[in-house]
Amino acid sequence: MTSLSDYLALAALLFATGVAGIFINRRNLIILLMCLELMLLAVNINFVAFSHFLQDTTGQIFVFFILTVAAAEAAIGLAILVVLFRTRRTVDVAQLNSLRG
Amino acid sequence: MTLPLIPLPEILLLATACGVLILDLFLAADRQRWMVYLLAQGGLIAAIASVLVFSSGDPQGLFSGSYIRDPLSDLSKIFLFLTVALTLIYGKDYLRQRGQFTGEYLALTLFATLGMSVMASAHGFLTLYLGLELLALSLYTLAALDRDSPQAAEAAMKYFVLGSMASGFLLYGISLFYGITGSVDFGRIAEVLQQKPGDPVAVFALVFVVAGIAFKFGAVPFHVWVPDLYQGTPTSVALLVGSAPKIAALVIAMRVFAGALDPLSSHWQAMLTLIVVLSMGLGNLVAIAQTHIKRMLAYSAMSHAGFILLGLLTSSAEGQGAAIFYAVTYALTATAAFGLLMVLSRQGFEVENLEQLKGLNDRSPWYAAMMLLVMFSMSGVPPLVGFYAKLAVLQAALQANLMGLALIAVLFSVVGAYYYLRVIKLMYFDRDEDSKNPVPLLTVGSDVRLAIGFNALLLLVLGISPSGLLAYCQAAVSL
Amino acid sequence: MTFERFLFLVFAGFLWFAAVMVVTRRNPVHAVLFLILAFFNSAALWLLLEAEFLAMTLVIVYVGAVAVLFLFVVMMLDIEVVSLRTRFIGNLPTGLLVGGVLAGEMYFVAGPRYFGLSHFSLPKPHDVGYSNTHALGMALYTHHLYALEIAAVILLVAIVAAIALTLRKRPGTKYLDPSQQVRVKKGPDRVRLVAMPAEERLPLK
Amino acid sequence: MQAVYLSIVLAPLLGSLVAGFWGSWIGRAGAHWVTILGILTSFLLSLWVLEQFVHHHEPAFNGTLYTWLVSGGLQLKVGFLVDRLTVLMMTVVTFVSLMVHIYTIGYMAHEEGYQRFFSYIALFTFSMLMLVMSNNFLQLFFGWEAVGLVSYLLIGFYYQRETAIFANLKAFLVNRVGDMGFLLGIAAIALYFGTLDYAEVFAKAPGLVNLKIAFMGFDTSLMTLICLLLFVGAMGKSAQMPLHVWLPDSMEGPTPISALIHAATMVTAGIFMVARMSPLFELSDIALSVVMIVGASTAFFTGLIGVVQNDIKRVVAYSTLSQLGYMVAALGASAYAASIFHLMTHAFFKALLFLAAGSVIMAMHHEQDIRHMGGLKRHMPLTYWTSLMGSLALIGFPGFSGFFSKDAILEAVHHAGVAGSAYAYILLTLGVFVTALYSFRVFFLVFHGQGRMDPHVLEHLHESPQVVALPLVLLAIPSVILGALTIRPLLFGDWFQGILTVAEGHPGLHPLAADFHGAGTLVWHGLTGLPFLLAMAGLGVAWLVYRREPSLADEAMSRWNVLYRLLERKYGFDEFNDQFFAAGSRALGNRLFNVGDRLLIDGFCVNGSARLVASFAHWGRQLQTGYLHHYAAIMVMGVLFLATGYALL
Amino acid sequence: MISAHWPLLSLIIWLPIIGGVLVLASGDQDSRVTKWLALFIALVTFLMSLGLWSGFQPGTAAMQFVERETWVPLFGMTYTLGVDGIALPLILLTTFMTPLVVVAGWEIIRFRPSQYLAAFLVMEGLMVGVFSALDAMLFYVFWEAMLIPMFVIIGIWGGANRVYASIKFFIYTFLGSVLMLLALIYLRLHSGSFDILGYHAVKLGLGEQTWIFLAFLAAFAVKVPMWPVHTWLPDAHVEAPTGGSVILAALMLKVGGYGFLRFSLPITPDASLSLDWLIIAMSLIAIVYIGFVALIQEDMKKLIAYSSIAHMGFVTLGFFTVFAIVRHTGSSNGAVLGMEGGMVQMISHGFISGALFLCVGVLYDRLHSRQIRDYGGIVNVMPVFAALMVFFAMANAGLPGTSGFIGEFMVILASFQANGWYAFLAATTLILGAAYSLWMVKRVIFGAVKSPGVAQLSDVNTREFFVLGVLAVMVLLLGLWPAPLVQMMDSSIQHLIQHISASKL
Repeated sequence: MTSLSDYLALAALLFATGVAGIFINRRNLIILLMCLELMLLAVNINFVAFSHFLQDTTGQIFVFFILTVAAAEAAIGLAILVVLFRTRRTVDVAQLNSLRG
Repeated sequence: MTLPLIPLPEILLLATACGVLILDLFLAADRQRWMVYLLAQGGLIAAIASVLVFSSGDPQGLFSGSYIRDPLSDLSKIFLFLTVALTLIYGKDYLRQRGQFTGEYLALTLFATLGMSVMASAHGFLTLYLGLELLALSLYTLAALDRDSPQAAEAAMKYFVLGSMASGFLLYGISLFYGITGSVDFGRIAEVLQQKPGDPVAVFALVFVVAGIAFKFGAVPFHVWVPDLYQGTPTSVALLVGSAPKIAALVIAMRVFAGALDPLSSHWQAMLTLIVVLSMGLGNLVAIAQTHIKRMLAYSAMSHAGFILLGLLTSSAEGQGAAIFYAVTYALTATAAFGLLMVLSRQGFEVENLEQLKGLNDRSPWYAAMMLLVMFSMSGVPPLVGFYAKLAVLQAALQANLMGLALIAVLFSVVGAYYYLRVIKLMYFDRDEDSKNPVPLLTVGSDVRLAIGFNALLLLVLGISPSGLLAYCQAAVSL
Repeated sequence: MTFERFLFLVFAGFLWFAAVMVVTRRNPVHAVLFLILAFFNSAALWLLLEAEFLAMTLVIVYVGAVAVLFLFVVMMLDIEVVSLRTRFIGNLPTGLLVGGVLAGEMYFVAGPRYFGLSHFSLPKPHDVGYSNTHALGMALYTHHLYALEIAAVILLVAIVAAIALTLRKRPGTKYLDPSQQVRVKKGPDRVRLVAMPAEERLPLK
Repeated sequence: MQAVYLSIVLAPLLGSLVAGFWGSWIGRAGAHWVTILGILTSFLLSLWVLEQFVHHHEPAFNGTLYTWLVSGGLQLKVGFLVDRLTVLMMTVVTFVSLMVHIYTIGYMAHEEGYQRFFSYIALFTFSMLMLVMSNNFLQLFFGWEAVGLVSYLLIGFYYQRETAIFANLKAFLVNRVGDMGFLLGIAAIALYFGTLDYAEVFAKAPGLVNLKIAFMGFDTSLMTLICLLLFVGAMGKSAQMPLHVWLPDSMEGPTPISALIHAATMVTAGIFMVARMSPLFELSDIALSVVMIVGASTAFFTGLIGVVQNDIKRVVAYSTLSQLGYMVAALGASAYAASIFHLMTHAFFKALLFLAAGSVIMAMHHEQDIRHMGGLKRHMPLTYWTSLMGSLALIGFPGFSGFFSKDAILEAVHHAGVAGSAYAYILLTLGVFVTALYSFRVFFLVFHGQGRMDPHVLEHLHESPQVVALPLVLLAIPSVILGALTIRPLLFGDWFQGILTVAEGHPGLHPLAADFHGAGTLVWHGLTGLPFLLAMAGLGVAWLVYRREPSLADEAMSRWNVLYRLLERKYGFDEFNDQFFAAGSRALGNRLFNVGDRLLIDGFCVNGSARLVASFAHWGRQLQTGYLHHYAAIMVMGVLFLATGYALL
Repeated sequence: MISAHWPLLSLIIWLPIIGGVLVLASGDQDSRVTKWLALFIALVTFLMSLGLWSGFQPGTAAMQFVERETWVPLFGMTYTLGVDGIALPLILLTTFMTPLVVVAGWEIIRFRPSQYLAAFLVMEGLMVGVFSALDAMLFYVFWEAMLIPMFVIIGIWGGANRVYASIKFFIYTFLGSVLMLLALIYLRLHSGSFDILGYHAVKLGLGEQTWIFLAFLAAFAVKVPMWPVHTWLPDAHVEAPTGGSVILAALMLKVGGYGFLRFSLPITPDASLSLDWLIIAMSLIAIVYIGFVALIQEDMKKLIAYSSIAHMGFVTLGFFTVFAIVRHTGSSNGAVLGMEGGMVQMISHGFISGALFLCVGVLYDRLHSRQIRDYGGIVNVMPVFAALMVFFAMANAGLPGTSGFIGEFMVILASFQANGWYAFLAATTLILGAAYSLWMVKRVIFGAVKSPGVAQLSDVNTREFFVLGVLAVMVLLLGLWPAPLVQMMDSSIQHLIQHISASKL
């Protein structure tokens, strides 16, 4: 039987992977943006699982909105990425340190 | 009155934003931009008016309880809109000089305002999240709007990544709360949590919610985006990021912590304590080492966030009133500070390094005096309003027996006084020897000068007679 | 082990595998493709959780739009993969440690200790006539109307943002505007032929 | 009477103010006229008051002028106590002052700052009168300090001279050491008596005689403490060892003030004060003993220094020190009357000697070194004769006024019962020899023998003008005759009845009174007494060494080289003070400033904390690396920390 | 005749502040107008304060001229003003000194005279506010606001190292006052309002009192300043313009002393009792240690600044020996003497240090140096000035007949009642005070003309003579007849001592 905790554990693993990805990844901003998507996916799994086990639609509604927002977010993130690439000709995370201190 | 008209401020803002977008399409040239500008300002003023019209003492829920209108939301909306209106005034000439005074700028600012407004009225995690994201997405975009600036793009990118990460944390926390309470409504969550005191899952979820909200405040250790963003973006955007969202963030923090998560108060108090201490410490200390003025203001913002959260974590009505008073006055102060920076920036030339303020008193004593007021207000010297903000918070802290925190707060504010004084020192004590023939100041309209004067003097007036605003803030939270 | 359990393990395993690959790939194109794999597996898991509508939405919106958008950007920016092949191994231990600790803590809380079957028993499966979409629709357009409106605004912002940020009128670009072509009138707008000498005569020294 | 007393005090003040503030307006003559008029008024009124006391038995006046301050139950007032002691002092002070005023007209005739000088000496007279006429300790202290101030100003009168402005600073500071003790004494009185009024204090004193108190860790009798503290003040003002060092240096001032302030009046304020406090001093044998020993030591040892000095004024100054020592020793012997008597006679003959010395100095064009003088007898007969009278009075030649007073002192000390009286008697007796030696050494070197001055000076040698000569003559008269005239009432009569107290066990002047059969007899006895023989021996040695065989002086110098060097260096007091107190204070100040203020407080605490903050700031800045993955790491760490610390633990 | 119903205190506070803003607004186009306006305002304020004096009833310890308005009811803050015998002399001192400072800077300040004069006028109002506030927060607001004009005065018109000095000054004092702020808030939470007189009555445990006492100490000790938190003062003085130094020394230090009387002692009597050794030790160290330090200063202003610290040591010594006196003698008579001595010392020090700084200012305006070694033989070329300076130096050395004597005298007398050592150490000031004052006089005033620069100096002009002369008259007047001053404060001091003798435990 697949319990709620299984789903939650999976989500936790996925979330941690996404988070770890953000700071393991020092090469490519695009992959970084994908890591963010993974985090949100993990949260969504949480919500859907809860929704299922609680027999309550609110969780799914929430996921619906998260999906919407995440899509918008991805669009804006990629747009910023494009702007960044245009001005700096790179998406290397390690070169993104002109602002510091 | 008819209930559906309660969210009129949001409706007005949305309509105005859309109107701006549409009207902007039909504008032939940049010099007709004043029309959309006026439209935007009109929308904000109308929104303020609508808040005032519908304000009443009793809280009113709407949309199945996901929207709430209460004195707190009214108060915060008024000051949110006011701050944004000032932001628009200050940014107008500054951006126009840089060719960035576009319809999108105005529309996105209005959308951001709408987002804050939604936050202010949010009474459930869903609405809160959406409002937060509406604000955040608009701000990400605004930050990157200066498309030719590599710094702006970098700042926007960092802001975006970290912001998204923070909302990821927040969402994870929300999902756990949903899991244990089966609801995302604040009231329901509070009820359920009341039944499960000290639930470890709830406490764990709380960590993520705290992280997500602390990020909005720019509180340490979720502060990393603040200095880079302030430095990298145009001052107008830094102003928008640095002022009004603090109020909105405080409102959601109050609704979440003091409302929904009140049963966990001892836990979030403990967490906030750490965050408060770190914010005050790091913010005040590192600000000293800054040479870039906006970066300095960024670190100072952290320390102020620490004070706001200190008011909040007392979990008393006084403390919350103090926090909202602090947030409101800080927003006004920061607005004046950034506004002055914009006014002082010369044609094609940003005021960036502190050194550039040298000898300001010789060049323009009026602005120097205004900056003096702002700096003393930020450092909390009476009779400026910043003092009462600190006083209110400290008083609440002492009332809650948080002597240690209060002590740390005042000691760090002494440290903080140093870098504010440095600004005054540069303006008043130093002579500008380098520039024999300084670039003429940005030519700004009299409306800007008037607004700056009003804004800075307001700090003094509120400092001499803070009673009304204090009472208003206190009343807003006592319900 | 029931079949459902088997499916869960397969999809979950693939999901995590895909996620790890997303994180570790050097080539962003590969990463996007693994991301798509992750979305698919996730959608499958959601089907197991009786969230049919969302599963479909995930596939349509994410795989169909978002992932493709990623792919599009990766292609458009034409990033040199080789130059980015550095400084990976060094960060791995820290990343694994932090990620591991985070996952461990999350598992500690969200694991069977508080969310096992003893706490949350399996729900009864829905009736045949149950429509997940209908149920969501009912909730969405009644209780969550306000949220829906805001979501719409968010999408509007995304549109405005994407355009504002990326639409550029390069000053050097030459393009035709049919509306102006149509509007050309006789007279100054038209091409005129001007008589002029083919070569200018240079004065001889 | 109050109006009279007020006039006596205020007349010189008025003159001083007029000469001081409107000096340039009224001119030189105006200045000396207005001040002399003031002093003359005072003097004449004082004489009149004296006459009232002598012949009409005017009762003592004790009245309050105004209340200065009331605080904490302590009533501080300004008022006058005029009794026979006071009136004697008033007369002496105003007379000498008048003489000096007149003399100054001639002496300062060609000096800058003429008006200023008159203003100062008139102010001095005012202050001195306030001092002696006070009826309480506070006002006494006022006058005490005020005369010190004027002394300071007058020593530094030639402010361009480095030595003068060094001397005045030194004088003020050394006096301040005494004042500190004096003030503490007053504080003790205020505490235990609850009042500063003389009459009340004296009335309460016998009741407190057995009170033992702890002061600064010492258990002591209250009376001893008070008396010793007050006496410290007297030591400063009356230049007793070891606080005597300022007086020789004070000769940097113009000669008239050396006569007035540093010989006749101000320096005797300490004597006056102790005499006035006799009801207190009589209650403490220890204090009396200390007073006597200090006085006798001063009398002898400073006299010895006088023998080797070559500056004419300094010799006289050391002689003053020595004579003050006699007076103080007499106080210790409870012979207050003798002390006051000597004070009075000394005032006249010492003023005379100083003024005569001034006359010599004028003639010598401000040359003061006696080795460059000689044979002035021919040129300045009047100065010569008056000097001779002064010198004879000083060495106590029988018949001269100094004889009576000094003899009384010696006798009193001889009979005194307190500890140390034997020591004191020996020193004082030997002092007589020393006195004669240095007095006549100067006398012979200056007036007799060959002139050693340069020819230019020699050509212009002449007797001083009449304004200078007149005071010499007027002072010479009392120097000669006053002792014989007043010894009976002052020492053995009832003049000081009820003013100068002598306790039961103290012999004081009683043994002498028994033997007293009139001045004439005393002179007769004096001629056979040991002091006279010693004085004659001194005179003889002086004659032998400085008149007859000048080579002896050099021989003696080389034979007793150690002693000579010791005297030459004045026992090393000045070196010690310079090295230990002056340089030590500066070194301490430097150390406190550089180590305490700059290094520890400013450097370590203030700037150190600032540096600490700055280093924290820079360290904190390092956190903000600019790298997105570091930022992300910070945030995740934050979450992890909160989760671990607050949620899981 | 000024009516008793006038809000006289408010007028005295706000007239200079508003006047200062007017002066600021009048700008630097015509500096004559600015100066006369400033002088007029300062004089009117002084005249009004005389009205305060004439209407004052010395026989009672109660607050007089009380004004009470609501201000921030939410925090229990009221706009309450009032004076008693402790505050009145200090207010009079403030209003008296300000016109003199205005006159003293008449021709000297050429750089932005309007801002300069405005700063002083605002400062005056704020200081009167400090002395007359009966609401703790009102007090604090005035107290802190004072920092702003002073900071600006030092920073703009100061000498070479003015920035360091001004920031040090600000941070030092700010640090002290924020701790006080916490104490004030704490007290409010206990007493229910910010009413200072209410604070006096509130019961507190010894532990609480100790903390509150230390917090107050942090604020007041810095202002006084007491050793070891004194090092801002010499720096600030050296760098401040003459007028700034005068205000700083003559008036601003007094708010620290005032604070002890108004807050520390009456609010935390038991802590004061248990910690009086600390204050006494600090005071005595200030007197002796600082005396030695002053001795070796090469800079005239620094020397006077250090001497100020030493003299203020008498103030705190006088205030805090009360317990030891009562313990030792069993009567409060000596305590009254000591406390009144401290008060008198404050007033007198106001005149004397102000005058001495003005003297240095006179020299500085001519030769642009404050170094002692650059002077010498001033008396040859500036006889009138020399006379005045010698007079003030003597007053500084505590010569009887000048005001400098009274306070020291009273405090020494009082401290003798507590402990012989106290009196002995305090009395060393007779020597040290004379040593540093007169040694400076010797090197600066006396001697032969030191340099061509000195030879060209001209004597004081009428304006300078007037300012110094007025101060000289005050010093002398007070020295010869201090009874009215003491009488003015007597009831209040008696009452205060009665109050602090009763334990709050």
